[in-house]
Amino acid sequence: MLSFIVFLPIIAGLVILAVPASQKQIIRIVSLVAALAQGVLAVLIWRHYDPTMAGIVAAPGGSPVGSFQLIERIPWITLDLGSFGPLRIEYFLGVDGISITMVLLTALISIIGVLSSWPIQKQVKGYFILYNLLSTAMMGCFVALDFFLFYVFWELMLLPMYFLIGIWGGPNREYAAIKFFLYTLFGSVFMLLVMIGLYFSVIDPLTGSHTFSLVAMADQANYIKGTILGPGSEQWRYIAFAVLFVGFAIKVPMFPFHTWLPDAHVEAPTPISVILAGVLLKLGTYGMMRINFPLFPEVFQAGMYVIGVFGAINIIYGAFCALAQQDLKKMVAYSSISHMGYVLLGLAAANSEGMLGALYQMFNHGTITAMLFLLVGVIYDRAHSRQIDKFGGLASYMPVYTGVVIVAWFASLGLPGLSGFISEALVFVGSFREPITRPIAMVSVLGIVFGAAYLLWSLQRMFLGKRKPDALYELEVDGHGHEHIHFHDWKGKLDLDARELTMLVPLGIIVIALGIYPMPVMGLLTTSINKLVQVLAPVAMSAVH
Amino acid sequence: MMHSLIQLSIAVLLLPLLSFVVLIFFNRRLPRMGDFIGLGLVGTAFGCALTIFWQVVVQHYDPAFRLAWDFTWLDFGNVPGVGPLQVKMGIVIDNLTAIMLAMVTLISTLVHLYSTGYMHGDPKYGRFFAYLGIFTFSMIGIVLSDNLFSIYMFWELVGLSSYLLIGFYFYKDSAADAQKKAFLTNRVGDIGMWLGILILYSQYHTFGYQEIYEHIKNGDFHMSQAWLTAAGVLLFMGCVGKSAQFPLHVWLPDAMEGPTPVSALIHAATMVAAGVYFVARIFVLLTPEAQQVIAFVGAFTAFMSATIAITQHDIKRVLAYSTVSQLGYMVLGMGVGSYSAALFHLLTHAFFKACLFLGSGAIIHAMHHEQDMRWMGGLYKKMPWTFVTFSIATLALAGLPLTSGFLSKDAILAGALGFAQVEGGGIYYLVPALGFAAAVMTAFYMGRQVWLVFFGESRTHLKPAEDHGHDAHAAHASHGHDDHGHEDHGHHEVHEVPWNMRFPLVLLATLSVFIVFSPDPLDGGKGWFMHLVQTPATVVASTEAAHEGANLSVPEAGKLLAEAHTDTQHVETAPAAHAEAASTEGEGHGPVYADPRQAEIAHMTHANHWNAIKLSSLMLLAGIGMAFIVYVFRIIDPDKTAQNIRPLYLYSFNKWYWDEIYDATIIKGSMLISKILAWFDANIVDGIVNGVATIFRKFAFFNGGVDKYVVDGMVNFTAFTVQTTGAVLRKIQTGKVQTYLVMVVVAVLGYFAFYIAQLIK
Amino acid sequence: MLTEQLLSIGLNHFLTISAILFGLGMFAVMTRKNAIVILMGVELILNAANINFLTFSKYNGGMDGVMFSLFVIVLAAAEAAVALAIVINIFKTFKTVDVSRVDTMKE
Amino acid sequence: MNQLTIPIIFYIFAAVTVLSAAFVVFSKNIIYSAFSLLFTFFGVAALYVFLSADFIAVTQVVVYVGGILVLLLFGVMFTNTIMQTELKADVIHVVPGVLLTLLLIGGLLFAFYNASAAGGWMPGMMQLQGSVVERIGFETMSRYMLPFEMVSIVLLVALLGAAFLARYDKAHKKEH
Repeated sequence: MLSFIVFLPIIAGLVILAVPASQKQIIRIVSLVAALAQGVLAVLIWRHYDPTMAGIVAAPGGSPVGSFQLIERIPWITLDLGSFGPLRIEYFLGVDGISITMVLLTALISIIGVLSSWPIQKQVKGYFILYNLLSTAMMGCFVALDFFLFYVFWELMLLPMYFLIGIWGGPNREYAAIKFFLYTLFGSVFMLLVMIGLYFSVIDPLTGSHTFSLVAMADQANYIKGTILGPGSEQWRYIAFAVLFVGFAIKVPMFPFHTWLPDAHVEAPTPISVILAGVLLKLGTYGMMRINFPLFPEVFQAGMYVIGVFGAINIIYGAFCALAQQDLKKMVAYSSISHMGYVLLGLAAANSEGMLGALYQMFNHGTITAMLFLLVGVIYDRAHSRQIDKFGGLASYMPVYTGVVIVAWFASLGLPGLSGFISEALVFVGSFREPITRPIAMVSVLGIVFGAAYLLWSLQRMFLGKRKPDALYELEVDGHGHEHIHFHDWKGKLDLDARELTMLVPLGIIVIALGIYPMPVMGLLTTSINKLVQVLAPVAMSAVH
Repeated sequence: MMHSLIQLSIAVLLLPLLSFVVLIFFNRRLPRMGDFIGLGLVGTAFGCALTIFWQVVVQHYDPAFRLAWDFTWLDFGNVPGVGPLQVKMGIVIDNLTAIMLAMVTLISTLVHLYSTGYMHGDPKYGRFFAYLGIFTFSMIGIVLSDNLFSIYMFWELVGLSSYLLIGFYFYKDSAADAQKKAFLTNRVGDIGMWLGILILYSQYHTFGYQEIYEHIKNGDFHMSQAWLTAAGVLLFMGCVGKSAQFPLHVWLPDAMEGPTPVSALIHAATMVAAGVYFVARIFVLLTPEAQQVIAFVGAFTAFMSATIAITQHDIKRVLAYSTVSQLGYMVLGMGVGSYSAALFHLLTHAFFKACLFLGSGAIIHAMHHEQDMRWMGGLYKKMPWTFVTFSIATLALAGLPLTSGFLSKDAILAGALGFAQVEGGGIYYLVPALGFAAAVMTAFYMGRQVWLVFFGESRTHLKPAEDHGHDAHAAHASHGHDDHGHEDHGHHEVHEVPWNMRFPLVLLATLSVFIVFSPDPLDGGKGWFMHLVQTPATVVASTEAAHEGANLSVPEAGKLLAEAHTDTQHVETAPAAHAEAASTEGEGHGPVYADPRQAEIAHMTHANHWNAIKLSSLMLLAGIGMAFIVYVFRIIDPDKTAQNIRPLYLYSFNKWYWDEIYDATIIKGSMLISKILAWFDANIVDGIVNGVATIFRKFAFFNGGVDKYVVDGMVNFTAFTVQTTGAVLRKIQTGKVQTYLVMVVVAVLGYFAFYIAQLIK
Repeated sequence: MLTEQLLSIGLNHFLTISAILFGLGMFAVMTRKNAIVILMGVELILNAANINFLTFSKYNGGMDGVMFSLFVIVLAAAEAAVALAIVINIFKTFKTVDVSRVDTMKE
Repeated sequence: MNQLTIPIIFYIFAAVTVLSAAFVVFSKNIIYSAFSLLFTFFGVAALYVFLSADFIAVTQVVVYVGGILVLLLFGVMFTNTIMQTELKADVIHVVPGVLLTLLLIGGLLFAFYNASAAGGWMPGMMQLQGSVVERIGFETMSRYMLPFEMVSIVLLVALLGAAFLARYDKAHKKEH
């Protein structure tokens, strides 16, 4: 089941390979069918999922069965390395609470991404092949339970992303693509080192040999004393944690590693921005929850405060930077930085409310930011510009668009009744509850105001008031005294067309529905999150033993 | 099985939401843009609310009535360290809820009805009703909430609806500015409220009022008392934002950019009062220190906005500042512990202020969207209905005996006097002093308004021609116009408004008369409201210091009281005796309070009842008399006086310059910080990144680029050194194999030399 | 004493000749501009090396030096062939065998 | 044979070798250098005989004189038009070259003699005597089997490569 959902897009990619490049429509439809099938599978997995099983660590006895679900585990690469013993890499997939939400999100965003890729005309075949590759890699990352497999998917993601930005991007695309590539590569190189270190420090209790299994790694009992990352070499564990954290933090992106994000977003085409903000950023925090924190719980305990401070910096710094932006897409990009700060803050709290808020925020940020970028894409398609000051008064002429913008904007600023609010609120509840992170939470609430400030200000400048004198659209008054506008070389419908509505309305419905009653998603998480919180509290755990 | 009242209240909650959903999507496809749907659904909600009111208030008539229902909204599972944890949402119905429900739905229904006339012909007519629907929904949500979390949610939702309605004429820049300002200012208050909620949650893992109060009562608040005070003050910040208290009052006058029915519904009667309602909900956990803060904030707000209201020209702005001032009274009432009086004032104020706003809307409508009082006058003949209702409401606002406003305002001021005495006089007398000062001014500016609008000659023709433009007023105070595009000002026939706008006025004016609330025109305490809504016993123990302070102050306060007012027979010294006295006081005057300070205040409040009546009547007469002197008898020329005290006049006219101060500090400051940080981001953070990248690149092309790069970048000395080195190095690279060979031989010889040196050694 | 030394032809004699040959070869390689003379210098150097191999081989009694000198000769032949081919190519390209003018490596 | 005979013959050949080598190096005329090299090779071959390496001496004569030298001469003929000034090969770095060469020779000799004086060169138990042809045969087919095969391949490759490099290049010609 999981293999299907992971490799469906690649199969679609192979099919596309066989389609002649001139048959653009067929290529698009094949991709769409694959994405939809992925969506159906995701829903099946969701229905199939038993929320009472915790995941995160193995069931008592060391086996992942009974803790994770939909497990697929077969040996993949087995090499005899002589004195090092056999090298075992497994093809090991499975889901638990923290991954199933991400699987759902990825499937959803993939469909949206295909739809929003429809207008792309340049080298359609290559584009969709890369797109499908990216889709597979993302999905793979979220279901892989073998560190090596995770790493393979993680690296696999880089390549299509690089080309998708570098070929189909904006005017400064090479710079952005290279920057993205180098940044993430920088992060993953260190990850590789830590991964190997972990391999030699951990023994799977079931097989008795070294393993890359994240499930085995998450249990501190499986670490061998005297190994490089085992008990007794604390300084190495600290270093490994820090290095791994930086690797994931780049992806989040966390201040001061965030500068690739605005560039990448500004240059990337709309669907890629949607994927980037909707799914890829979550990989950073997902990695932290799945790998970084449970593998080094005692270091995490020591570093909570620092992580929280970085979260707060992200929140406030991102909001301030967003306030100063002139480019709408850049503003949204900085808002992503700000919102991912909430995730970090929630993780730093290390209690159920905070972690739950963080994970829920990951899901909500995925849907909300996807909406934001789609909406930015809509106006960019029409005006070929995203300068906030070059519009004004659009609400009078594009009422549907404005309506959707208001939903998305208010969801982003955390209005109750929309999903973003609940996750932000939970993050604050969690981080305030812990005495360690309480001061940070008290500072971070300022982010609520500044978040509202930049969003409302941009809303006002673009949509409210009157047409600016140097606006990018023409105003005409017809014989009846009605005002009409048109953009210079836009032939399509002025307001949102059917395709755009097809993308935006489901997202909007999800945002509203999960804002009113979050349990359909949140119910999947609670058991796993509670387990994770337990795993992350080694002091309490040792007291129990 | 749910209680039928709960079912009804859910219906009250959801009917306006249904109205919103239907209207926002289908208003263009419905006949009359669906106004009948909005009116019908909200009217039905009013019917349900009235049923609840009937059952709870009339049939039960029990101060302790309380009905609650909740459901699990979020389930966190078995949380480590806490155990099973759920977030519940629920509804609580008590007397206050029932009254508020009836009030909110009544005014909402009336405003719907009124809007069918007022907003007629607006291109976004249908959407207006949709927005009213979502507002009503969220307001009812606030009223019904049984926990802090859901009240916070609805709190923000009313913020949204306020945002949407203020910016209903979003194509005007002033409206767009005002809506943003309103939302952001409220958010600042909400931060505080949210932090307060977090403090309480972090202690008890619950948001429910009742659970929290139980916990506090049992004394298991694990942080210091200062945190509890902080929680109270922070929660109060939510009220500061929503009820437009100083220092977050700046948004409310600007919010008058919205259509006038909206001003009546949201920015006068209901939403802004939600702050006071919220303080009432958290009243029991306020520590004495927190109460003092609240009292001072309220008193200062009441006074400050009254001074501003005196000089404003815009009819709605005067009313807006009077609203702020009256909200200040309510907050003051909460602060001094006169819980029921503050809520009473909330209720009476809602009716007469809604009446005033709707009346001003009628005037504006009739005057073809003229809002400046300087160009009105002489309307009483042309608009008799409006004149009569407006006058009744004005008298109620000013606090004339026989009106509802008198009852409630008097109760608050009595509480303020009692509070000052209990707290030990001195600075605490500032609270009632400011309150009475505001009362004088209220009477004065309302008298001024009525005179300017309804009496004298019509001054329409006096209006300078250049003021006809839309943005001409921006120079002094950006007046909002409820215009529908290009109306022409001025010289049209002024006529009375149609019935659908007149009916609400009449009904609301009727509700501003004393008899509705109390049989005794001088004592609200004898009315049903004060019986049903009684000040609850605080759950916070008075701190020892406050207790002692109260003990010390009582004799002095008593003496003072005895000297000044001989008809006060209760001069006691021991708090316990006060409590007894209070309990034996007779019918309807409050329960027994275990907390000595609260008992003291309750007692003193009652004791000061007559003082307050006397004083406030005096103030009223002074205010109205002054208005008559200035505007009717023209003994003092207002313009000349304004010239004589020009700095004061300007200070008041420019609203104490709060907008300018905030603009110069907070807004400019934030923008500056954001620019600096953006620069920092683009140049420093990214600069470092790019710098590292550059270094790597330069490294890679070392052969080709190093000397050039270094020469360019370094100062002269370094440049020289590098140049020399570069020159030497360049000589080495001749491209001739033989030269390289010579180098090799030299190196070999060097080795020999080393070898020989070793041997010699 | 000196006569005695000179008469018994020993290790040092051969080494001296080898050193001189090596020096001469080196000199040719370093100073001459003509590529073919440089090649000749290289041959001299190889011969000097061979003399050393054989000398030490003889006085040590092993066969290793002999074998190596054999290989050196073979490789010298190969080297000469390739080097000459290169020289001819250089000549075709630059119309000269003056190595001092063949300095494209400088760029 | 007289005890003096062998040293005298040795010195004669040594002188021939060194002098002709010097002539090779210092002669301005390449043709003279080439012919002088012939004598150097012969001299070295003679010295090999003194070192009991008769087979090597023969190989030296066959390979160097018969192969390499002829090759060099061909090279000279190909690249220089005879009797032109081009034949006069110029020199560069003369002064540093002489200096370095003297220093190099001095250094080498110092090293040799120093080692010798310090008793560094210990003659082996059994010096090579008589012909080594047979032993070369054994060694080639046993211990040095692999190098031998490799060398032959190297030689083949080198020859092929040389032929390829030096061949008449039509494409190259066309360009000019």
